[in-house]
Formats: sequence, structure tokens, C-alpha cells
Amino acid sequence: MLKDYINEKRQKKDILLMTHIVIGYPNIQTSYEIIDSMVKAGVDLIELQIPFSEPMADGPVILHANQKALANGITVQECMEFAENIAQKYDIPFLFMSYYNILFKYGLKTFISKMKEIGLYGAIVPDIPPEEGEEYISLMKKNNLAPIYIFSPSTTDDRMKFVQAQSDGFIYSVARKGVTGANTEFSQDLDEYIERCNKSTDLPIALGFGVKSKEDIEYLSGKVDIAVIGSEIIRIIDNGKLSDIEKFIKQIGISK
Amino acid sequence: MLKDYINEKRQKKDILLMTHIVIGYPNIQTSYEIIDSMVKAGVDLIELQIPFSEPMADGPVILHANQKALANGITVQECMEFAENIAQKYDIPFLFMSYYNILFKYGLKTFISKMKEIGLYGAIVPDIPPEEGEEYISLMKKNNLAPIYIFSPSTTDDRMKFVQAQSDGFIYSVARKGVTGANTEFSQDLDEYIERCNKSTDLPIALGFGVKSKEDIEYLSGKVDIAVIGSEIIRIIDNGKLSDIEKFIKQIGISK
Amino acid sequence: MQKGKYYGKFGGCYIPEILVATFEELIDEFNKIKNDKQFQEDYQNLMSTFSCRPTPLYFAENLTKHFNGAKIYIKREDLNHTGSHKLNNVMGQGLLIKRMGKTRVIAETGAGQHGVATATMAAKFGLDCTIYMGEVDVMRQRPNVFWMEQLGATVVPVCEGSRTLKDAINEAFRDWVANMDDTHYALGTACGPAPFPEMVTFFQSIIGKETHKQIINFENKLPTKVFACVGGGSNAMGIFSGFLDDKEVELVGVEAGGNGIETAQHAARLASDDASIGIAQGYKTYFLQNSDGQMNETHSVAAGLDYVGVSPILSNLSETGRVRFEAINDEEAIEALSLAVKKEGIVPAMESAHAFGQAFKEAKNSSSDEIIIINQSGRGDKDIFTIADAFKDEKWEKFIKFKAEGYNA
Amino acid sequence: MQKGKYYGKFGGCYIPEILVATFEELIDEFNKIKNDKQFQEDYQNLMSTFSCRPTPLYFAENLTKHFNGAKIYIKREDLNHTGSHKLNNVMGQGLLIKRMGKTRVIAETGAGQHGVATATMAAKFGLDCTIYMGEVDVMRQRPNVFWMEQLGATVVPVCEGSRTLKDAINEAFRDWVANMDDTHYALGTACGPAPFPEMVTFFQSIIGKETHKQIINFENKLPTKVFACVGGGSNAMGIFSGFLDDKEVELVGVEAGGNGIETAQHAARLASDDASIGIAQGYKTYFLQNSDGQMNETHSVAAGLDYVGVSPILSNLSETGRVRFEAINDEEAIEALSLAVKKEGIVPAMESAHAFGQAFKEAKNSSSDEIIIINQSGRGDKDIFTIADAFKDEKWEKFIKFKAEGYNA
Ligand SMILES: Cc1ncc(COP(=O)(O)O)c(C=O)c1O
Ligand SMILES: Cc1ncc(COP(=O)(O)O)c(C=O)c1O
Repeated sequence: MLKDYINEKRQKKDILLMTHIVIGYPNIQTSYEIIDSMVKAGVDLIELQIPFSEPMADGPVILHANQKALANGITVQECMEFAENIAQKYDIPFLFMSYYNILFKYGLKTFISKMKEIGLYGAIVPDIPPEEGEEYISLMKKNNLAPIYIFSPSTTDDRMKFVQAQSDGFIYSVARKGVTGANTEFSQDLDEYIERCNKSTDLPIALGFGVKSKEDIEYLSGKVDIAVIGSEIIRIIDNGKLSDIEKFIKQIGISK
Repeated sequence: MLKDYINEKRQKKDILLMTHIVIGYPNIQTSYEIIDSMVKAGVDLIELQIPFSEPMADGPVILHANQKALANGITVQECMEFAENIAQKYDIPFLFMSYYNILFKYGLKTFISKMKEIGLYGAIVPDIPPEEGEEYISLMKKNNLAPIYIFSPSTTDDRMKFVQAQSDGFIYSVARKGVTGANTEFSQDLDEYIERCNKSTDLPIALGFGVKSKEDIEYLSGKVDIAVIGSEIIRIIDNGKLSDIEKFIKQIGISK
Repeated sequence: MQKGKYYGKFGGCYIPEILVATFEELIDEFNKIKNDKQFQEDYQNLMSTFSCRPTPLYFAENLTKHFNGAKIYIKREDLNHTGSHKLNNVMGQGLLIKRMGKTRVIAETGAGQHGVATATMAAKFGLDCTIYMGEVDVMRQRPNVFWMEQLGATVVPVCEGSRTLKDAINEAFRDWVANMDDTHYALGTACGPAPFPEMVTFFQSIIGKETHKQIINFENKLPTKVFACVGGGSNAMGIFSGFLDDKEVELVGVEAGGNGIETAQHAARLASDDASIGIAQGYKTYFLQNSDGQMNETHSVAAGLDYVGVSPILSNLSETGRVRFEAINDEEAIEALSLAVKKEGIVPAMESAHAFGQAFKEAKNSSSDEIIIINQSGRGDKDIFTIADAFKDEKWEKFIKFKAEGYNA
Repeated sequence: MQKGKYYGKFGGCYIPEILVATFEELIDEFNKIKNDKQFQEDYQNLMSTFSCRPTPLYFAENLTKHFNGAKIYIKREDLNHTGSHKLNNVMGQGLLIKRMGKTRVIAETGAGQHGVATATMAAKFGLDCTIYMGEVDVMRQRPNVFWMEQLGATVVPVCEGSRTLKDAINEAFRDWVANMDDTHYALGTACGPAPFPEMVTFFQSIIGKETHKQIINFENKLPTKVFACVGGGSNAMGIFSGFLDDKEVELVGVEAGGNGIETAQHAARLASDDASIGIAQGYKTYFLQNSDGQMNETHSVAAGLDYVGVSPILSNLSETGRVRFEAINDEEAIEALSLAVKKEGIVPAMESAHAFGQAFKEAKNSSSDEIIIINQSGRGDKDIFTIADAFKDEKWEKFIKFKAEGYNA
């Protein structure tokens, strides 16, 4: 159903926008406000990152946000409540993003049922490759939740086919090597890679890692289905004015 | 002739007194004054130590005196001149005390001729054992100078016989193990050792290392021929008043 | 990609997609060399001239007499070039790097021994080298940082999280996912995603193979017990490998008891009840974590033992009962170190001192026909600042103040 | 007593009378063990488990390529337990001490390596131990002082004279003449009164014996040149011993050029014209002394080379032309050290770095069928403060200041 939502929205927009927050950063109250700004600004999907103490795939910006949120005492339970509240309040799809240990310690089955129950659409878990994720994938699918898998520039064509078969909703395509938050060069290399991604799957493609300006999104528009903005929004939060978020998203957003 | 002098003097005194200075300590002028005090106080023989940078057999007091004298720039040539001046001025035997390198670097033959020429009676060189000292001994004896050798508590009876045969003038008998300047216990052990010394040679015996009071000298009186006072006099110099030297020697001296 | 290798329920390969190709290449290369006689020969030649393998097995006569119990032998990994067993693993991975044609190596380090070993290997093999080290560890193992830099490595202090080993591992992975084309991540212990636990154990098993031969040679029988400290588990797996099939040999892994396992300040994953199974840093094992799955702060005087996870192979051997786990706390380790120094004239690393501590406890109550082997994984030179502080050595403090004044002038 | 052994016109036994009986006993005991197969076996067993003998001979491929001249091999005495060749001598003397039934050992030390080795031996053999060390050396080799104390030794800083090695030797003799009944003075180098030059050479010759075998094994021919640094001369005599009879092997002793042999701040006794024959510290050799026979101040960045005298055996080999002597100054040594670290991942002691420096100079201009062996007498861990200062390492300074602040608080 996530896939359907995306395809439908894409009828109206050349490219969708997915944004990202770390739940509890800088604090839970502000997290509510950030979501509110994002939805108001017209964001199409939102990743809710449950903080983890060892966010191996994240760069410094998101890493610090994880640590700060944890230092403030955020718990997985509170993240669930937060997700439940906003999923009920707003009419766009919310996804969890976290590391596998969070799901595992909660109890994989319980965690996934809970996701379903509170109305999330799926999850992005960067450290559970499909080979290790059999149980996770099957439970997600059984619950009509999208286990969103990842393509990277080093993923071979063959492997893309294998990975997309495990995935659902969309493919999260990382634009380059490295962790979140660094610069990406939007150049011809990227185009070739995006083409490879599109060729290997019927799922929509979300492109993330380093997307942060109107130009970036214009560049991607028509090439992928979703542009993902992660670290850049945290940078805006860090610079102080919450109201800038709505301004920023509106400024970079494209409507058909 | 040193031996004769000692035997003669011993007719008049139960025990003779040999004192010691480090030439140039605390400075050459004071060295003259110290000698003057000593002779006036009735000392029977005097050891003149030519400073050496590595006085391995000396304890801290004499070691420092060596270093100070050298730091003041004393040279072997100046020591020779000093020795010559006092040997001409005073009517008691003067001996050189030093380490072998001083003689060796001066030129053994030249050094010994010079000693003869300036009127010294002999030398005490603690780091030239008779086995290594053939040339030294023969040159000394040829010049009628006494190569004064040493007995120690660890010297066996057999070796005492061997050593005394190389020696002349007297035997310098060290009272105990260790270096100059530490305390010696004047006890029965010492008596036995002194008896061994006396038995093994016809040469007079001078006992040194740790002699420093009237009681010590009274104890030794009649047992050895000469009491040697070394570090104690430097301690007196260090404590400041030169006039104390004469007082000290007179106070501890014994006349028949 | 294949599913990562498991040991019972532990292990696996939980890596981000970007690394999949890199791991495939690595596993492939590792499989090639595993049974390659020529590689083995090259490796052993290297270790016998660049280091001093076989390292001796030393009969600690004085300690044996002191405890008046079991005969105590010590495997002398401290004599290795760079001062610990870490070199065994690193030189093996170095040969792999050359085969894969990579030009840069990165590593995490806790005690700094793995960092020094990696920097050394990089110097010898002409590789660029970056070492990640928790800021806390940079402070307590400063001499090793100095040597890494002299060897030409860049040492990056990691100021995230608990600023110790686990955080250095995270940072190394962050570097790797950006640079895997020319870069190999030489993980320093028998942890992390497959094939690392197996591969590191494979290279370290030279310790156990030698020890087995040596003890038979000396005593014509097997030891009663073998003790090794357990940080990530590489030196322990190294020596245990030689005796795993000899069921009569009791294997004892010694973890860091820190301020005591009854406090929260320790790093005893298998010897305490505080750890639970989790998945982090690419593998599944027992972690010291809270009920949410967030990793706890750990504590040990020994930087190399101050880690939240533990080799999945050891987690399994703990569950099967093949290896017994104990904890030695900071104070006991320092005491054991001091005793070893004074009685035998050997200076164990703070890490190794934990194995000594437990062995000493058990030696007392054993009979004289028992044989104990302790793996001395490293030497204590690197720990001079830690040991001086533990003993509150006034002369050392005076010296440091004097040096500081010189620098301030 | 016999006259002390001479090498040409050098050597002898210039000792005070009080030590004669002690030397007789020592010479007697030494003569007994010299050809005693059982002793040799005990000694070799000890050195192969307490240390890691035979130490490797290592082919330095990168340095060889770098200089594009002779093949460079390195004898790895740095891998010895306690970090230098000094242990070879000390353990031999330790076995002698046990035979003589003495209960206390004293030693001088310059670099601290001989002090650490002696303290280690004392710990192992259960002896009381006092180490004399010049105050200047205490400052520049502080880590070694710390370890000696941990090993249970009393370290006495010597504040007399130039406060370096020669003064420590004097103080050790002063102790010995007071305590020879229960005390052995384990002289650390091939100097001093007979039988020390011969005895120390005897124990160190294990280096040369191994090296001879190893190079024949690797290359099936003898080396062209062998380089060793020369403080007192023990590591040099150790390795040279293996090649003295092979006339085609050129032996090169490398002394400390300090600030340059054209200045007065050096310790080149045989490589400069500044020394002359003298008798001090119990033996006859070349000394850096003035025309009165007073010893000069010497200077070297390497505490272990900072000495006025030199082995009488080497003085003789210099006069006969069998050994060539060269000087490497402070800066060149530090540069050579840095190059060895970066190119090969080995860390020579400051002393050994002098041998490296000279070998590097000559390697450049040799042909590829020549073979050079460098004796790496020790490892540089002990030199961390010296090297950090030489490189003006800011991070190190910052760290030291931080530690000092902690101590001041
Ligand atoms: C000397 C030493 N021993 C032990 C360890 C712990 O590691 P492992 O458990 O992998 O042997 C370290 C780690 O740095 C170490 O340096
Ligand atoms: C590592 C090292 N090399 C060399 C020397 C110089 O001594 P020798 O000339 O006796 O080998 C020392 C002395 O302390 C040393 O520590």
C-alpha cells in the first residue's frame, strides 16, 4: 500500500519529498513541532529515526542527534508513542528508521505488530541485509509493512534484482559511498547509477544521502520518485529557528 | 728511607699521625695553609692527593673535594709545584696519593723522576695492583721512592706476603671494606686483622679508613705504627674554620 | 552474498548494503588462503623474521613456588614485535590486503596495540593508514598513539559515545563505507561481521598451535587449564584454538571486572548476568546493553578489555560450556601485574594481567600435578601512565611535572 | 691474582686491593663455565624461554629498495625480553651469581636497558638489586627507571661528575668494595677490569653465532659488512664475534658523534682523534680525557653511547685495523631512526639508530650483490621522551602538560 500511495502521488508531482527526523532531538516536544512544520510544508513521507547508541551508517550530524536524544533519556517506548500520535494526526505515511538491535531487543514480532497497530507504513533498517533478514522480511510482509531495502552504487545489477525482490514500498537508493550527511556530486556518474536502479526494479526509487538544495531536487526530478532530505534539516534545527524548516522545505519543494 | 724515618719516629711516639689533603681543595692557597697547620700541629706524614675525575676508591667527602678542586681548574703541573714548595719548606715526609691514570698520562717515568726531584717520599695509588704495576714498582724502587701498597681485610695471608714484598716504606692497611670516609667499628675483628697485617710484614703499618677521634687513635696506639686521618679533616675544612684543623690534630694527637 | 557464518546462534554479517561487494571479495580471498600452503609458509616466514615466532612458552618457576599449587606456564605473546599478539592478525590481514591490491588500511584500537600493529604493518607494506581510537583510550594509552604517528599513521581520536573501543569501531566502519574501493578495514579482534571472527581466529590460532606443541614437548601431557583475557576475544580464541578438541583441557576466559561486577562499571559480558544477546557492530553476540538495546558504558582499567561486545565464537563456547568465563576487577589485575613483575621479571599488559589474576586465584587451590597456561597477550610498556597512576608513583609525577614545566617555558 | 687479560696493549685489571679476592672468585667461576656444556645448555634454555632466542635476522626489503644498493639485513636484538641485547649478558651473569651463592646484584646503567635487564634478572633469580644511573640519564630514560623500580630494584641517581654512565660505574664500584661478600657487580658492557670485557663478550657472542648461521642460511654467503653501535662495546663485540675470523667481512663500529666530532660534544673514542690511551674504571683503553688524564664530558642523544671509555677489545681491534670506526651525530641518528620506523615498521633504540645511520650512508654506494647486516641492539620504546622532544611533538607536549595539571590538582 506504500507503493500505491507513492505511485498515486507521483501522478501529481514530478518528485516526492521524504524528510527525516531523529525522534527526541533536540527534545520530544520539538519533534512534534518539526513534524507539524514538515507536513504543513507539504512533505510526502517522513522517516522517524528511533535513536540508537551505535548508528554505524550515520554521519556526524545524525550521529550527534542520536546521542543527544538518548542523553535526554528518550526510550523506544516513547518513540512508539510519538509515532502513534503523529500517525493518527497526519495523513501521510510515516516510516521507522533504526538499527536492527532496536527491533531485536524489543522482540521482532512485537515490534512489527506494534508498528502495524500504530499505523506506520514500513521501516528502513540499514544493518539487516536481506541474507540475515529472512524472519524480519517475512514478518513485515505478513503485516503489510514495507521492509525498505537499499541499493548502493556498489550493488551489482544481479544483486539489485535480488534485493528489490525482498523489498517493498520503495527502494532506498543511496547516492554515493559513505555515511549520511556528506556532500554528493550530482553528476553523470549518478545518472548512470540511477538508471541502473530504475532498470532493476518496478518499485519506486527514493534517492538519499547528500540531497540538500532546490538544485539537487530539480536535478533528480523525473529521474527518481522520491528525494530524501536527512542531515540538512537537522543542520537547520541546530542553527536555531524552527520556522526555517517550513520555509526551507517550501523553497526546495517542487509541485507539478 | 721512608721506613727508617717511621721507625725512628716511632721510638719517640706510640703512634704516628698521617693526614691527607686534596691539593687545590678548597683552593690552592688554602691548601698551603692547611699543610702549615698540620705541620705545626705535629703531624708526622702527609698524603697529598692529586685530584682525579674518577676517584673510584674514595667516598663522597673526598670525591667532592676532588671534583671541586678540578672545577677550580687545578692541574697536575700545579700539584707538582705545590708538592715541591711544601716538601722544601717542611721537614716531614710527603707522599703523593692519586689514581694511576694521572701518573700514566704524565708519563710514568717522568712522573716518578719528578717526584724524586721535588723531594717526595713515595706514593699511594689504589688502582694499580702489584700484578699490573711491575713497571711502576721497579721505577719507584729505582728512584728510592716507596710504592706503598695496601692490605685489606679480604687480603689473604699468602697475598699479604706477596703484596708487602712489592711495597716499601709502610703498608697502608684499610680498616674495613668500602670507600674512604665511612665509619669504622674499632672492635675485636679489627684487632685480629691488624694482627694478621703485622704478622705478614716487617714494614710499618698505617691504618686508615674511618679514623677520626682521639679514642680511635688511642685504640690503635701500640697496635699499628701510623694512624691515617683522611675525610675527617676535609669535613672540618667544609665546616668552615681553618684554625680548627690545628686544634683538632693537637687534641687527638698522642705523644709518648 | 551468503548469510554470515554463525556459531550456535551468534555471529552473522549485519552490514550496510554498500559493503556487500567488499565483504564478498574479502570472504573470497580469505577462503582462497585458508588452505593455501604457500600462503601459510609466507605468513610463517614473515612472522619468524619480522616478529619472533614461535614465541616461547615460559615456565614460571617462582610463581609456581609462590602459590605452591599447579605448575604455571606463560605463553609469551608479549615478545612479539610491537609488544602483543595483535601483530599475528594484522600481518595476516596485511598479506590479504596486498593480494586484494588495496592501498590503504584503517583500524580501530582500544589499548593501542592493534593500532601500533596495524601502523607497523602499513609501514612495512607501504600502505596509507588511519587509526580510530576512542578519546578516553587516547589519553590512557598515549605512548602507543605517539608510536602510531611516528610510524606514519593518522590517529583520529573518536569523541562520540563512550569514546572507547566500540566507538572507534563505529568510526572505522564509517570510514570504510566511504572508502572501501582502496581501503581495507583490519578489524583487530575476533568480533564484527563475518568473516572477521573466523579470520582473526584463524590468524591468531598460531598461538594455540605453538602452545600445544610446546607444552607436550616440556611436559609430555596437556595442561589442566588455559587462561586468556577476553576483550574482543582474539588472544583467547588464538590460544584456545590449540586445545578446543582436547576436552580434558579447561579453557578459562577472563573478562574485565572493572570496579566489580556488582557495580555497573565493568566489561564482563559472559562472566556476569548483565549482558544480553543483541546485534550491533555487524554481528550478533552478548552485549552490555539496556532493555532498549542501547549499549551501556563499560569500564576497565585495561583499555583493550573495555568493550561492550565479545566474540560470537566465545558467546557460543560459553553457552555450550566449553569455555568458562570469569571476571577480574581493576585492583586485582593491578595486583597480579605487580606480582608477576616482582616474582618473574615479566611485565604483562594491563589486559593480560586479568588472565594472570584469575590464574593466580586458581593456582593456589590446585595440586602440583596440574598444569596451568596463561596467555601473556602483551607487554605493559604501553601502560606506564596507567600503572604509574595506579601506584601513585611520586617520582613519576615529579618527572612529568618537570617535563611539563620545560614545555611551558 | 693473575695479571688481567690484555688485548694488544689494552685491558688489564686495575682494581683496588679489597676486590682482589672477589675477582679471583669471579675469574675462577667464569673459567669453569666457559667450556661447560651443561652451563651452555642451561643458558640457552633460559634465553629461549625467558627471552626469544634465537632472535630473528630480518631482511629489510623496503630499506634495501629505498637505497637501491646493498641488501640490508637487521639482527633483531630489540625483540629480546626487556627490549635489548643487554639481557644476554645479564642472564649469563645471573647464572654465575647463583653458582657463587651471592644474594645481591648491583649494576650501572646509561640507557637504562642494562638496568632494566639486571632488575629483571634479579626479580627472576630472587636477588636484591641496586642500580646506579647518572642523574642526566635518569631524566632522559625515565620509563626505564620506572620499570626498574616496579621490578623491585632501588635506582640510585648519581649526581657526581658528568652524571652519566661513567659516574654510575664509579658509584657501582664504590658499592661493590663495601659489599662484595654478598654482592655481585653485573657490569653491563665489554669494559671494566678483566674478566668483564671477555665475560660480557662471551655472553653476547650468542648474537654473532646466530647471525652467522642465519645469513648463511638465507644467502649462502657471508655479509660484506656488519654494523653495530658502540657504547661500551657489548652489542658490537656480540655480533662481531661471529665474523672476526672471516677476514672478508668488514666490521664497522659506530660511535656517538653527538653534536659533531669537530665539536667537543661527542663520544667518539675511536672514530675521532680526541681520545688517548689511559687507565680508568679498572681497565686500559682509549678515553676521552684531557692531557692531565682527567675525563672529559661527553655528549650523545643516546644515553647508552654517552661514555668516555670503550671496550679494550675494540681498542685493540681498532689498532689492528680489523674493525673500522665511524661516528654518527645526534641529528643523523634521529633521522635514521625515523626512516627505519617509517619504511620498515621497526623502532630502533636511539643507540642502535647510530648503527642504522652509518649503514644507510654506506648502503647507498654499494652494489646489489653486497650484504649489510645492522645489529638492532634495542627497541626505542624507552626513548619516547627523547624522540618526542627531538621531533618537538606538540600532541605529546600537550598530553604531558595535561597529566602534569592532573598531578598538580
Ligand atoms: C595486550 C592485549 N591483550 C588483550 C587485548 C584484548 O583483545 P582480544 O580480546 O582481542 O585479545 C588487547 C586489546 O587491545 C591487548 O592489547
Ligand atoms: C639498546 C642499546 N644499544 C646499545 C647500547 C650500548 O652499549 P654496548 O656498546 O655495550 O652495546 C646500549 C646501552 O645501554 C643500549 O641500551
